[in-house]
Amino acid sequence: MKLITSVIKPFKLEDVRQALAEAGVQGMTVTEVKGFGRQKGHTELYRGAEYSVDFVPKTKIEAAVADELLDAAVEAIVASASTGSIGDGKVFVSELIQATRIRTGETGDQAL
Amino acid sequence: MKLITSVIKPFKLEDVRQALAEAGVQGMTVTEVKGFGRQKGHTELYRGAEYSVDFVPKTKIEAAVADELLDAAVEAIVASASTGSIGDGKVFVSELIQATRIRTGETGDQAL
Amino acid sequence: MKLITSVIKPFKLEDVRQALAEAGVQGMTVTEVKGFGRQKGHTELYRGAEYSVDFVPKTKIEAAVADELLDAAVEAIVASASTGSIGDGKVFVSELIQATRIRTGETGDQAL
Amino acid sequence: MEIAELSYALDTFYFLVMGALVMWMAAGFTMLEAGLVRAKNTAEILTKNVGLYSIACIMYMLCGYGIMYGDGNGVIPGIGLLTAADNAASDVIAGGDDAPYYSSLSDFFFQVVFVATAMSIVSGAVAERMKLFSFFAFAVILTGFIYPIQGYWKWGGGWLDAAGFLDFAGSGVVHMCGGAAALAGVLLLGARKGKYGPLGEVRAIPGANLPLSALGTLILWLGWFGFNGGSELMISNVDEANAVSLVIVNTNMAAAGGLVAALMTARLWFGKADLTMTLNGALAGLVAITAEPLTPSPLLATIIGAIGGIIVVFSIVMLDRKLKIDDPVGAISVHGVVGIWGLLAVVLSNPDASIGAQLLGIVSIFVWVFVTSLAVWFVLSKAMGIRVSEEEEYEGVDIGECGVEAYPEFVEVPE
Amino acid sequence: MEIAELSYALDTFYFLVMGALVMWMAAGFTMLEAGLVRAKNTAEILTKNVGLYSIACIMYMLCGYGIMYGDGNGVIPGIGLLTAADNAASDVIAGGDDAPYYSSLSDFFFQVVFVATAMSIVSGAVAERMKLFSFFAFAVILTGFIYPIQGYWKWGGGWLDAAGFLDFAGSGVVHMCGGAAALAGVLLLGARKGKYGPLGEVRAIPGANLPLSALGTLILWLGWFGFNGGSELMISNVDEANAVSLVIVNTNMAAAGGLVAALMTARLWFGKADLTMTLNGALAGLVAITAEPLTPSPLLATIIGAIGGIIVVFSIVMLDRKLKIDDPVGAISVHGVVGIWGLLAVVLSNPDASIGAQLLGIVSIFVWVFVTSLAVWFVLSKAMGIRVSEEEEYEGVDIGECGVEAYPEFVEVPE
Amino acid sequence: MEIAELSYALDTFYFLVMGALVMWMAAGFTMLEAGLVRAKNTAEILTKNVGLYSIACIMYMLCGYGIMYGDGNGVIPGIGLLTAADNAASDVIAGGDDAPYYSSLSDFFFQVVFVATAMSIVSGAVAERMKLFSFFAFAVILTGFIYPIQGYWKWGGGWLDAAGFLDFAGSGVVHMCGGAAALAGVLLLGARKGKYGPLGEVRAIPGANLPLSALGTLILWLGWFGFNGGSELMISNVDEANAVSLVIVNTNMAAAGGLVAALMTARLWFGKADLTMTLNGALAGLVAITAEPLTPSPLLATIIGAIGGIIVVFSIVMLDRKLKIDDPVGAISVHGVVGIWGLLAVVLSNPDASIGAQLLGIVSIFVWVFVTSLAVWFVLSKAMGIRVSEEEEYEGVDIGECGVEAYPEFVEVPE
Ligand SMILES: Nc1ncnc2c1ncn2[C@@H]1O[C@H](COP(=O)(O)OP(=O)(O)O)[C@@H](O)[C@H]1O
Ligand SMILES: Nc1ncnc2c1ncn2[C@@H]1O[C@H](COP(=O)(O)OP(=O)(O)O)[C@@H](O)[C@H]1O
Ligand SMILES: Nc1ncnc2c1ncn2[C@@H]1O[C@H](COP(=O)(O)OP(=O)(O)O)[C@@H](O)[C@H]1O
Repeated sequence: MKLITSVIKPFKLEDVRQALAEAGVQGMTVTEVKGFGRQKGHTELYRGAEYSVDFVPKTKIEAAVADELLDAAVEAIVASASTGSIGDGKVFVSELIQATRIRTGETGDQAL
Repeated sequence: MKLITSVIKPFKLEDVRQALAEAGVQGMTVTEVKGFGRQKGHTELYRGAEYSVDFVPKTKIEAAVADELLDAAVEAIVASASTGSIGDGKVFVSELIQATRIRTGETGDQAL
Repeated sequence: MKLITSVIKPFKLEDVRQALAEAGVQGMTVTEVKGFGRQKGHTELYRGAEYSVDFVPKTKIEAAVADELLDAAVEAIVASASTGSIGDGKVFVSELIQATRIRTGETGDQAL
Repeated sequence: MEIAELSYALDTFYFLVMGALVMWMAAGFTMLEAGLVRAKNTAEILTKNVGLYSIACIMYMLCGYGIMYGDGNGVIPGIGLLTAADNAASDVIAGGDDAPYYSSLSDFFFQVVFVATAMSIVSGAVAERMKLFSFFAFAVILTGFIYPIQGYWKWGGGWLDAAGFLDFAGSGVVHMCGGAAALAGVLLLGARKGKYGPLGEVRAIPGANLPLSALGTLILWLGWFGFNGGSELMISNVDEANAVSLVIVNTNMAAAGGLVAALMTARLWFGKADLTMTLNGALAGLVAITAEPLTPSPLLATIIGAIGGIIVVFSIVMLDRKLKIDDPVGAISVHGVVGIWGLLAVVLSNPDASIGAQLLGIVSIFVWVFVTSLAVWFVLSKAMGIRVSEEEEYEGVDIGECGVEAYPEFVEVPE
Repeated sequence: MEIAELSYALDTFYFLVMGALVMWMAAGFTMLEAGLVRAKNTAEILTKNVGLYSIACIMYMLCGYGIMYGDGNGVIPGIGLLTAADNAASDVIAGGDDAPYYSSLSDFFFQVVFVATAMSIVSGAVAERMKLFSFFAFAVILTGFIYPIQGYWKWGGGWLDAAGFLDFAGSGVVHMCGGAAALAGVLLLGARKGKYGPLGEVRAIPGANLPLSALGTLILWLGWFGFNGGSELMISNVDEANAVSLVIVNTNMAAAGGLVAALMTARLWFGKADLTMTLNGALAGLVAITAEPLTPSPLLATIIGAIGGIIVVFSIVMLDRKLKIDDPVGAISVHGVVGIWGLLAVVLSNPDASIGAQLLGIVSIFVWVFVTSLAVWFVLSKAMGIRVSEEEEYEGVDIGECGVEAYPEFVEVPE
Repeated sequence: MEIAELSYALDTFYFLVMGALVMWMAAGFTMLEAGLVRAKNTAEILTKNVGLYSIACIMYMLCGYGIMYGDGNGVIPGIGLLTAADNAASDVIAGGDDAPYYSSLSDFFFQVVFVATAMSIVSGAVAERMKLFSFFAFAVILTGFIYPIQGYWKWGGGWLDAAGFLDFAGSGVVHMCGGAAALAGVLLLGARKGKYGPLGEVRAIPGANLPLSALGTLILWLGWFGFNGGSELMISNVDEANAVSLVIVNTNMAAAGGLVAALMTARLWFGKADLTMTLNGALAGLVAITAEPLTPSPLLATIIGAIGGIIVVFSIVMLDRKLKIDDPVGAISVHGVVGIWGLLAVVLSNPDASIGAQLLGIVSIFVWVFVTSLAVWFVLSKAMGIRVSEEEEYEGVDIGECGVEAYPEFVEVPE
């Protein structure tokens, strides 16, 4: 099993979620995060003083998938999250040794 | 060392934390997340318009543990987080190459 | 590639971010988390009733780096995040199988 | 000391206190609307509300008051700047039918807060997507010209007054006026992005801070005692004092009736006691009784308000579901639709009212305000644009228009 | 013009202004309570507060006012619906000892906001776990019957008044009454889930939005000038004007004294200046002075308030730690316990007061309200249930009862 | 019935109503400041505001009022405790030039809320870093001594009054006084951690809850009708009634002018309509007109306010960027700098004013308040410290000083 961790623009969450579901991914966990990267934050004036927001709001999606689903899932994310502009985000993949569904105790691919 | 990442129902956090402590896990990091999976969100009416909350609030617990603690820790989570109803969550395990305690610079199992 | 996950004291974020940038890390993703560990929360009285805050606010930084950058990055974090007092946090490292930049589809070290 | 002077002082003081209560309604609208928009659009709606109140005061001083209460020929009004001149003590003491019985500057104060009320109605309906300065430009025209002209027709002693149209404190002149201007704006502006799905699904966009909306409603409720209570224009003898008391009692009862009726309607229809509808119900009760708070008994006032509370729930849902008119705070329903109900309800208790004159008033005011507003909104949309860019709408108008966030520490990611 | 008419107008106007200030207290309770509950229960407490105010107005119009000030035999009151009839000018001008000197509708207005106050006290104590419509059902009974009957005994000229019981503006009739009804409800309802641990540990459940609570307290402080200041019932001559001034000064001083005393008590006891206790201290000072704001000097008023402020901190902690009575906003302590102190403190400055008559009043009002309330709560708990399900309590009553969240963008996960 | 009694009653009632409006300004400052600080310092600023109001009331009763309006020799004032004694009806009826025409307790009530206003100004400027009890200690001295002494010089009939210095409602005696005390505190205290970077960069620290600040501004606007309107001190004849009306109209217009001017200044200078500057603009307009709201025409009042609104934006930015004086809410600019403008602007419309006397007043009040305040702050900093520890500042003074969080569920990690 693999764990796909991807960081995307927040307003793409709905699209990515749908694309992943179509690719056969049944569950995922989403976190609101702050991103630092090539895309820079913006600068505002508050009472005449500069006020720069360095980070950019991003959304992190974690999805555990069976090995055979990996490529389709990554492609689905890339396709649905891309806007072509800087800051679109990343997809990282790492190995999962084990997965358990708490409710039933099932393990392995059945747990996903 | 292994990294245990588990997603649970928020109101089980206290129980799981205690179970992990009893199993010998000394530290953990907790994040509020949104879950998508078999358990669905709810639908409300706001000013007569439908208002569906698709995601379900979940809590993610990350704990790095020494290899020999792994099984006990996973079992502790499953036992304490289970309510038997849909949406109880998952436990994922992955390999950790290295761990360092920032304060002392200790590494490996001592760092946990 | 490696994924460095570190948990630090929130007010050290700015320092760590700068240290990582100097070490050559170009991007990172930051999450506000709650920590449980040796450092304990504090206890307050609210209307005469005890009110203990068990967890400690922490900040989690995730950065994917090329293998040759790993050691420098970990050292940078440890050096910049350390205050010498309990609760300074941890640095965990795990293997990354794959990384993709959503905007361009680039993979591997170029994607970081 | 002259008793006429003391009476003049009492009526003036009454006017000033009632006016202060109406001014307080500006805070009510501000809080009501700030609670019903999303966090990312909150600083802008605050700016709009405090800005429009100020603009209304300045425009009404410069020309609005002169238009509304100056010398006109019944249809075309006069014009003039407000000065510091006031009644001479000798005229007051001399007495007689035309003798002034309260300070004319206190009258200005009471009137100016009314025009601000009318404009406040507009800001909620166009929230979360309109350009700030286009809105202010519209405020200049509405408060300086559109409102005072129809105000002159009725309260300035113009042709609508002569035609027997009755509107005690402004269900029509103030509330329906505001509702009509808002409707024109919303029609040109269109709905908020994401409000209606591609297949016509209606989506809810919940407000970010409901305690503010509840506070706003209670502020408006309090302020309305001044709005209606002050519109009796005199308190200095037994009959007038009784009249003001009845007006205030009826105003309170109508609000209570409207609130309970809307609460029950929402509960029965949606299964839950929707707080935002409940609050709109209280306001609907208040709007409904405003056209005639003096002749109904307290029980009838409660019923008039309750009917307003039922109407408003249906109106909000119909506008949203059937007509796809996107009004984030329900202003068009509360002030426009229920304003019409209030004007018609005058015939229930006031023997001097005729359904014909009421309809005449409704149609004339609506047509005048709607058509002129539509024209102004249209010119503005060509000249400077009235809607922010799609991207700015997604990011929130707070950053785009005001450069500040309303709650920088509470929310991080625009929803 | 007749001077009697002008005097009538002034007293009526005074009544209306004071009544408007008391109505404003509804917003005070709403904000105070909304700030002291958790985010997930905020929309419901708002709905409760605006709903109970409306219900109180309607019930008091339908029968409460008739019961309280109608024709009774001293114990059993009369009954009747409020009409629009008011005093004739000729009766006023005729003068004489029984001549009316202010509009009776203004009196209704002043009285109706008092009954709403009593009911507001209940909503805070039962917050975060009671079913919305059971609460409303109780509001119907309390405001329509329980409150007016004991109100009749004292202010309607009934037997308690005849017995020499003194209660200027309602430390007993309003505040202790509300506190007793709240206590009965809380006893039947039980504590919020998680408030007391399995081993009897007391856990804090902090309120979500303290600025609202501070605002609510300041609103109540302002409104109280009307509550006590209006209870003098007349202002139109030198002695009455002086009396109203002293009442308002003393009201203000007692609040200040209560606040400082509670702040210091919390600081010395807990080591920190607990804001919520400080706010409760101001309210305690206000409740304490309400039974007699006219005879103390400003210095004595400050001290009476300060003692109230100390009592309230101890009372809140004792109820919580020893009696395990879970009152999220401290209403039972502020209004009930300190109300008793206020009634006893009358003897400190008023030579007409006797400790016996005060105790008689305290016991009779408490027993009447507590017993009847307990009965009503009990019937309701059998008929429709008074407590929400455990799951709904965990998720928050906002979604369960109102279908909306108060702060949808600020908090995501129920605590 | 005597007409003199009725007139006495009306003037007393007018005083009480205006005083209640000024008391309401305490809520205005509380909300304004609570919105402009960070979430982690909000409970403490609330505690400060309700605490200082209470302390001001108690100190003014104990000695402040006696100092300000007692028997002095023009420079050195008298002293005395407030009692419950008031004017005798016979003195009122007897008439004559010196006959009392309103209750002296109503006068106390009106005056006491002024001293609280002056102290409120300080709390915002020293927010987010000052120790709570050091602040309270300062409040005792300012409200009991520093303020009343200079108040005596002008309003108590002392030497500044004799010198022809004009200050109708307190641009100097109240607002500049507060601004000067705040400046002294801020200079000793230093800037908030992180406000100025190591290379002198100016960093913004945005306020956490702007709707509260907008509400606070509107509360202050309403309360100011009492502040200025009540300072006419009489309403009971035609000329006085006209005067009060003009004062209130001008107060409203100046605020509107200030708001629009600040909005436009911020828009042109920063490119965005900064809401917080806009709100400060309204307050600047109010401060500017306070020294003389009776002689300008409404148009001139608007202009005086507008100039205040422009000044305040420049002043805030200059203090921040050039002088590195860290004032989180802009209090020193709004009340101090614009207070001076208001005092100078008196000569624009009042023929009795001279620029020399105005300058004399400005300098004397500033020097007196600034020097004594600096001394008191200095003694406090040595005796108990005035600044919290670095760590407490990072964690937020709410936990450190009050042991509670203002928004425990909305924010988790101090910024
Ligand atoms: N090396 C990295 N490790 C972890 N997260 C990263 C890394 N680089 C970028 N990110 C995340 O991806 C987001 C987008 O990256 P950015 O460099 O701004 O643009 P792009 O994705 O177009 O290259 C960042 O805001 C950050 O959250
Ligand atoms: N494949 C997955 N990858 C990551 N997280 C998942 C995955 N599947 C489920 N989850 C997380 O687990 C939670 C519970 O899953 P769900 O399918 O609703 O019920 P159950 O745990 O009973 O199978 C989800 O809300 C989500 O946060
Ligand atoms: N085993 C662990 N797995 C995951 N996170 C941990 C673990 N141990 C500690 N942490 C995180 O590191 C933070 C600091 O740890 P703590 O034990 O308090 O102090 P120190 O870092 O000085 O050892 C914790 O608050 C928690 O967020």
